[in-house]
Amino acid sequence: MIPLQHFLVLSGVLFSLGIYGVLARRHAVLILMSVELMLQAVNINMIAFAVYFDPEAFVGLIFAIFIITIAAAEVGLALAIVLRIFRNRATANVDEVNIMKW
Amino acid sequence: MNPDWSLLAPEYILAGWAAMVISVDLFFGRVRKDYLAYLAALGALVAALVSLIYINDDKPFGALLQIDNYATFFRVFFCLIAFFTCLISARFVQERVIHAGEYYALILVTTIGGIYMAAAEELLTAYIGLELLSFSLYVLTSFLKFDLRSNEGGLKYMLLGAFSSAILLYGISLIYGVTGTTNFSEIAQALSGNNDDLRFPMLLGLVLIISGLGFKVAAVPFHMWTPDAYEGAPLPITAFISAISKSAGFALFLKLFAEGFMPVIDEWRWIVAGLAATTMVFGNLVAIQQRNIKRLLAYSSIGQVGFLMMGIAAISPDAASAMLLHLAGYVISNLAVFVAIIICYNQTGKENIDDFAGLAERAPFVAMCLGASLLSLAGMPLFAGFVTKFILFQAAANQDMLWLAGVAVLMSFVSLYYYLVVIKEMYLGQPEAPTRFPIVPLEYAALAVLTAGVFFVGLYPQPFFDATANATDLLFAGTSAASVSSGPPAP
Amino acid sequence: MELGMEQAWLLPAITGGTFAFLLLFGKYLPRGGDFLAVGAGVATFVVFLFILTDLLDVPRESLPIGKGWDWVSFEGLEIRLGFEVDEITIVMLAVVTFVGSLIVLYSTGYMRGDPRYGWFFTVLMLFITSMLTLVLADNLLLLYAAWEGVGICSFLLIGFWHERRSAAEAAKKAFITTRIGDVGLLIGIILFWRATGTFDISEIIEAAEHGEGLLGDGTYLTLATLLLFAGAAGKSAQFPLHVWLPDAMEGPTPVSALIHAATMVVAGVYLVSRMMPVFAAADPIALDVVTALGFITVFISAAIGLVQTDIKRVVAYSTINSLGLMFIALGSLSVTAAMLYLLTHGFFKALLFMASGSVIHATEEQEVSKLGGLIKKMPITGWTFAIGALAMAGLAPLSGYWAKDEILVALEHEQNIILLALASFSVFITAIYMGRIFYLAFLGEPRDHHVHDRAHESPPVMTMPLVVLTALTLVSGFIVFSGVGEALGFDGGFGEFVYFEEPEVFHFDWIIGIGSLIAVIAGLAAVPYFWGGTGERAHAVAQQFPWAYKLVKNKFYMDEIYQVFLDRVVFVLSGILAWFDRNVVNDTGVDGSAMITRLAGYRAKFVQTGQLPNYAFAIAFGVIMLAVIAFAVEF
Amino acid sequence: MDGNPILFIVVVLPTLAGLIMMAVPSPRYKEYIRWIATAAALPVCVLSLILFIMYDYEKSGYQFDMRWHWLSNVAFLGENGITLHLAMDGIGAPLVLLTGIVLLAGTLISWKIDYRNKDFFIMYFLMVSGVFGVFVAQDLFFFFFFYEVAVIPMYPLIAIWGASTDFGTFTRTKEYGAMKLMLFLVAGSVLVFIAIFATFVEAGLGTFDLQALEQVTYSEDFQRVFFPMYMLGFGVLAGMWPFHTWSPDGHVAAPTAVSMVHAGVLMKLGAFGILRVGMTLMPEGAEFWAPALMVLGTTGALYGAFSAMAQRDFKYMIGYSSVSHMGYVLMGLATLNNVGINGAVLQMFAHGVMTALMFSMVGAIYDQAHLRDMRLFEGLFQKMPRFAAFFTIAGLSSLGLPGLAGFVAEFHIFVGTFRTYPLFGALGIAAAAVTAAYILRMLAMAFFGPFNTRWSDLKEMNTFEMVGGGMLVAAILVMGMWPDPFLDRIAPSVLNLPVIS
Repeated sequence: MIPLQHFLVLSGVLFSLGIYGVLARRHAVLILMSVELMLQAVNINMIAFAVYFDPEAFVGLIFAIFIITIAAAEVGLALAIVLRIFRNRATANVDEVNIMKW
Repeated sequence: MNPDWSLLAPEYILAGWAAMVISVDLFFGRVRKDYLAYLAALGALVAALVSLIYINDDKPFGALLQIDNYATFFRVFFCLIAFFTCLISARFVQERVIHAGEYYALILVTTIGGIYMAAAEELLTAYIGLELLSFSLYVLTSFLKFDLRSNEGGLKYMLLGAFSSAILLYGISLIYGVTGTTNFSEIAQALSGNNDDLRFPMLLGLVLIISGLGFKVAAVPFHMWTPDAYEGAPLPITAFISAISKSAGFALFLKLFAEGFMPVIDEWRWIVAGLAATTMVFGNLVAIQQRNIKRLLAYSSIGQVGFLMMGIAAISPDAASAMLLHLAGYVISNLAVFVAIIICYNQTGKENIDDFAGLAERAPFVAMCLGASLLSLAGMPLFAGFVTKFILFQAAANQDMLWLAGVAVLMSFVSLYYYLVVIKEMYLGQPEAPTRFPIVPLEYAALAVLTAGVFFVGLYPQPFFDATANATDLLFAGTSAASVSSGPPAP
Repeated sequence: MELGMEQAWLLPAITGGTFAFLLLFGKYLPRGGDFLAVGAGVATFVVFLFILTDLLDVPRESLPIGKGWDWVSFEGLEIRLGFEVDEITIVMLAVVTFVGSLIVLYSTGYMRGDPRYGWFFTVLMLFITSMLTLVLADNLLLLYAAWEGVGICSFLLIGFWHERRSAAEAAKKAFITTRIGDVGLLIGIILFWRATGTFDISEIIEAAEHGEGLLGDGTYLTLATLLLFAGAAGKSAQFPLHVWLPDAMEGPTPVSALIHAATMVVAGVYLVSRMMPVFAAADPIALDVVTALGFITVFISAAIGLVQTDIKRVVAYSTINSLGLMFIALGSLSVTAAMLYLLTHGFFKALLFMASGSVIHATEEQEVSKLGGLIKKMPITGWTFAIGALAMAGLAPLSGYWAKDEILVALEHEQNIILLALASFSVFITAIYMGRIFYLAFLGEPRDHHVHDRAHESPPVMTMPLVVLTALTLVSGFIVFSGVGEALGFDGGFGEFVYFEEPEVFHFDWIIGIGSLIAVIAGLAAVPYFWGGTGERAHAVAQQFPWAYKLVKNKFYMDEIYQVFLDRVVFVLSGILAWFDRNVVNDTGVDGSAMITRLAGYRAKFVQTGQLPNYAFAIAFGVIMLAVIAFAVEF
Repeated sequence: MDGNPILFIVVVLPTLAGLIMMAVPSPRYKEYIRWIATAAALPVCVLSLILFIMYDYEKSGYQFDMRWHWLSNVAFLGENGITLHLAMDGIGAPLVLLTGIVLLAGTLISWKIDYRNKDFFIMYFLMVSGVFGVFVAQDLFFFFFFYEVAVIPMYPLIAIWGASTDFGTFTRTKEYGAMKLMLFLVAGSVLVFIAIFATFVEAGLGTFDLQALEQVTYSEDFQRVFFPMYMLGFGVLAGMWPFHTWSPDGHVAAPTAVSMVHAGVLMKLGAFGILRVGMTLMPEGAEFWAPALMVLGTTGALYGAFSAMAQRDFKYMIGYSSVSHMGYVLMGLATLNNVGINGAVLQMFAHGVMTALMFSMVGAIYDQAHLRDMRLFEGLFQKMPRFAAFFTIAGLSSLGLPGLAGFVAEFHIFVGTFRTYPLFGALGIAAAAVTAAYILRMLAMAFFGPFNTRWSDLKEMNTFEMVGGGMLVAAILVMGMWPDPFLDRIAPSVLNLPVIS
């Protein structure tokens, strides 16, 4: 069996990549994708923990399913808002969306 | 064992009422839009009344929710917030928003999310409640389709919310990994065992969870979305966010940390205390420089978050009930402020502080209520803020957090300045037009009720304090509460 | 009811009641209620006579006798409202009640027609009340209260014609200058209280004599004593606090006569006399200071008196001169001499003031350069003035001569010959300037005919007191003789009645007596020589020593020095403080801290860039910081 | 609620009057408002006098006790957690009387206020309620509650009805004065709040009741740390140097009645707080810090007097003289002996009435002349003799003339100070001499001298001002001549202070 550490490292890397994406990307959709990456990292964690520590109850698995569902909803919602922005301002670059500051 | 479905009656009512509001809007398109507001408000009120049935119950819903006084408190609390939000939205929505049905339905749905956050007994339910609340608020924030600010506020809120909930989830996953469970009390049991080798993931998990929840309650430096979302959102929604998002965040924060993480209190206490101090200092300082009333209130609410977080840093039955008391006082005052602002905004369409010049001439009653509520936020006596802050700070001081209480008092003093600036504009500024505002009975009534509440809490807080004390009674039952608090001292 | 020393409180009560009545209802009374004031004055004199009789009946050892009530009393502090009489008091009482009554009477003539006629008598009553309280007080605190009371009355009366800027300024100057002395007095009183726990004069004296407690500490006692003397020096216009008295002549003349000649200004002398045992118990330096200041005052005032041309001011300087002499006497432990001089001075100085007041009343002029030859027009005034002036100069057998003689004798006993010589020289100068002022005002040719034509004799209500006082000036000196004293019902001469430690039986010292008489006559003789005709000789002398003349003419520049001190030190200091307060404490300290807070907010708000990536970065940064804190706390 | 409700009535009556006024339609019935205000102030004043008289000084201690359990048996609060516990002792009695007198005088003098007079009186009465409350509150929470209730209305009162002044080299707007005053007073309370929290924790009784907290012996280190917080915190309100600048600027901006209450009564709250809370709870801390308090007090007395000498504006001069006189109060407190503290309490009353009188007189002239620069006035005695007489009496009391209130108080303070710190006593007396200098300068400048015909339109005070001022004059005279009734009440209560024994 693959040691738990491998999963954790993978998820940690994925999570960090996600964070990097959120920080580095300028396009709203790409940021959203990076967030998805972070959520997947969480899923990996959840499933790995569930399998290793909690084989009977599998709360982690259910959690993962919920996360996937919610992430999907989230993307839908976010895209709607991004679309609105794009419609109104012809850009989806987040650094150009800064009417409100200070 | 089948769960007792009857325990969720208020949520059914809210959800059903939301569906009804949408249907009414859909099928009776001609109906006046403000009727929808009253309808939704009625739903919230009914839910609040129904929630009262569960007073002094202590029943689990499966292993997911716990319907106890804590949940009941927040049910009533959130429903009333929704009630007032719906009421004060009436004119605003009628004049500036399309799709009124969805608007009110979303408010009701948000309330359900908030209630689940407060009632949750385990992390998954809490997370779902949190996302329910957040998603609805994202939509509501960007509800003004053609308003660039609304779009922008929604986008920022949404993206950052997603980012931070990912962080929160990662933290949850770590805690799950460390303890093997998501149930609060089981987490506590697992953590109270000696497990030194799991220190690192546990700490990381704690930090991530605090960060995620910190985002929800807008603690510095996770607060960045707050001013922009507040400014961008439709005014009643700003009021709603400031009230429900914070309260629900704190409901979860308090419950999770009191029930789940109590055994490792030494690990996170200083983190939260530091966060609290940073938050109150930053929020209040920046608020001084604001010119837009919504941004001002955003920063002032950040400052208030700092005070509330003291309650968590000084966690104990006393501090918890004091925190809820302050939360209630704060929300009432804040809602009153927003109602007054909405009344003005409906009249003038402006939201800068200088636009309030001469309000005392144009609408003396509104000015008086706004002044009273602002002073309440500043913590002046006769109003709610004084007694609630006093109790909260004292509770913190009781837990060896005198320094934090000191910072809080100082910052509370700083906050007085910017509230006074608003009052100064209202009473000393020259109105741009000498006309009086027309009296809108419903809005004035809402304002009067909330202001009366501000005075009531300020002058006779015993019933409120009893309620919050009852609500938090059971939180600490499972853990070794005695080790943290001395309880009420023997007379 | 037997009227005696125990009823001494009646004296201030009578005048105090009159004051209150006049204050409240005076304006509804005919003539502003002046008859009430006169009545009260006479009544006090009558009561005084009863008290005197009573005093003569009791053995000396039982003095002082009086009565008091608790005024303030709680654990830690007891203040009594007590009135008592002893032999020093009775002398003062004689002056106050007798001269006071005469002056009230005189004022009804002098003040006639003044728009604030009633107010004058009201304040006069308050003054007499305060003065009587001061004299009768059995404790230092009540004395201090009355002391300030007479001060404020003096302020009000000097500034009676407050429309005149100069009067207002003089009133202010008088009050503030004496107040400087009063700071010392109050500190001294409290120092005595600190040492003995009481304000009672007899008890303090006893404690000082036995050196009880802190008073056993010589330095402490001397310091406290000197501070008392500071108060006395302020009130009695001793150098360097004498500057207010000449200016005080801005007030109506009856005020000058009563307050600034007969009564208030001698309060300092009275205080020192009463506290003489304390002064004696203190380090000799205390009495040396008294003597030294007395001498300085005497010479300064005599020199200035020589060149003044305002008739009232000359009299004022002569008052300062006399006060100096009294302190010289006290410095030599001779209470007898001081009190005798005080008594006779009360008569002849009041006489001088009232006579010059009569002149001013008649001519509306007080510059001697415009007077002259008045004696023909105003014979009564002229002759009474002459007698007063001669008494002041010390011509035998007028009262002034005997009193001055006592002082010189005391000096000879206690001090050295140099001081005696100096004192005799001062007698000479006094004679010169007293002679001069009389000569210039009443003799010779009228200098201003306009004024001369206007002059007329004053009404009887004014001349009558002059005559009475003249009579007293003529005879009062004889009470030094045992025979006279016994005839009046006393134990003996004045020295056997009022004394410190040992009764002093009068015996005439021929050398001093004749010597001083020669000095007086020489001085008087010099007057026609220098000021006769147009006064060229005097001018010549002045031109011979221009710097000295200038110095004296400008009153030794004392006023200027004070003015510079005020302008350059006090006002500059207060200006600096006010500036400091506004700019440093307030604008920098207070507004500055507000500014820093606002600035912090201003800086911090730019964290909010409006850029979403920055927001996200903040969150990430926050997570990392929290993690760092968490691990730092943990490990 | 149990006990004697009379104190509660005194505290609440002014607010109640404010509520009644709220019901009067404002612009049309200004006259009614005035009458209601007077009708409310009069009974309150009479009640305060009755309280003063009825206070049984032979029994001494706290009297007219009243308790209402306000917040109890929740969280950390025990049986008496927070009670509306009102009681008055001999120290409070004269101060309550003072408040009553100043309230009535201020109401009468505000008779001519026309602009929004309803709002003015509502705020004014609210403030007075707070002041009364502080003097009788026996619960730390309510002490502070009332303290801030007294402070809040100051802002609108000054900012709306005040006056801005241009002094040539600098200006002071009413907004600035109001904001500074408000912030300063609340800033002072920051320290006090912290100290209260600490005291509650240290006592561990679960109650804020002062009389219960008094029974606790706090450790010496604790007292040394927290007494200065009380001292400085309350000191701000007492105009303690160097935290005094709010006071002159606030006065310059404030309307007459507010200046009267502010200088006359409000500043006393600070000194009263040091005495009632700081010194009562922490006698050892007080002992340790007394020299510092003495230095600050004496500095204030001298500094205030010298600063006053440089002022040309009536209100600035009185403002700084208040700083100076409050310095005496602090000196009296710092003596920690019976005589000095008695003197401090006496001085609170004496300064209260005389400064109120001075401000009311300045107001009387300012309302007509719209100027307060004393250089511009001359010979007012001829035009307005009564006005000038009142002003003079206040001034003479302030410079410590025997027979007037100021002397009695200052004398006690000096005597007390000499017992412990002779040098500072001497400095204090010197400050009194400086006071004489600037007061007389002012009198000579503005009231004496030839009459300046520029002011020939000025009228004598109106009846209301005369009655108001007359009451204050009477108070000055009574206390100056017959301080016994005051000392009878104050002295036993002072003797009970732990810091004395």
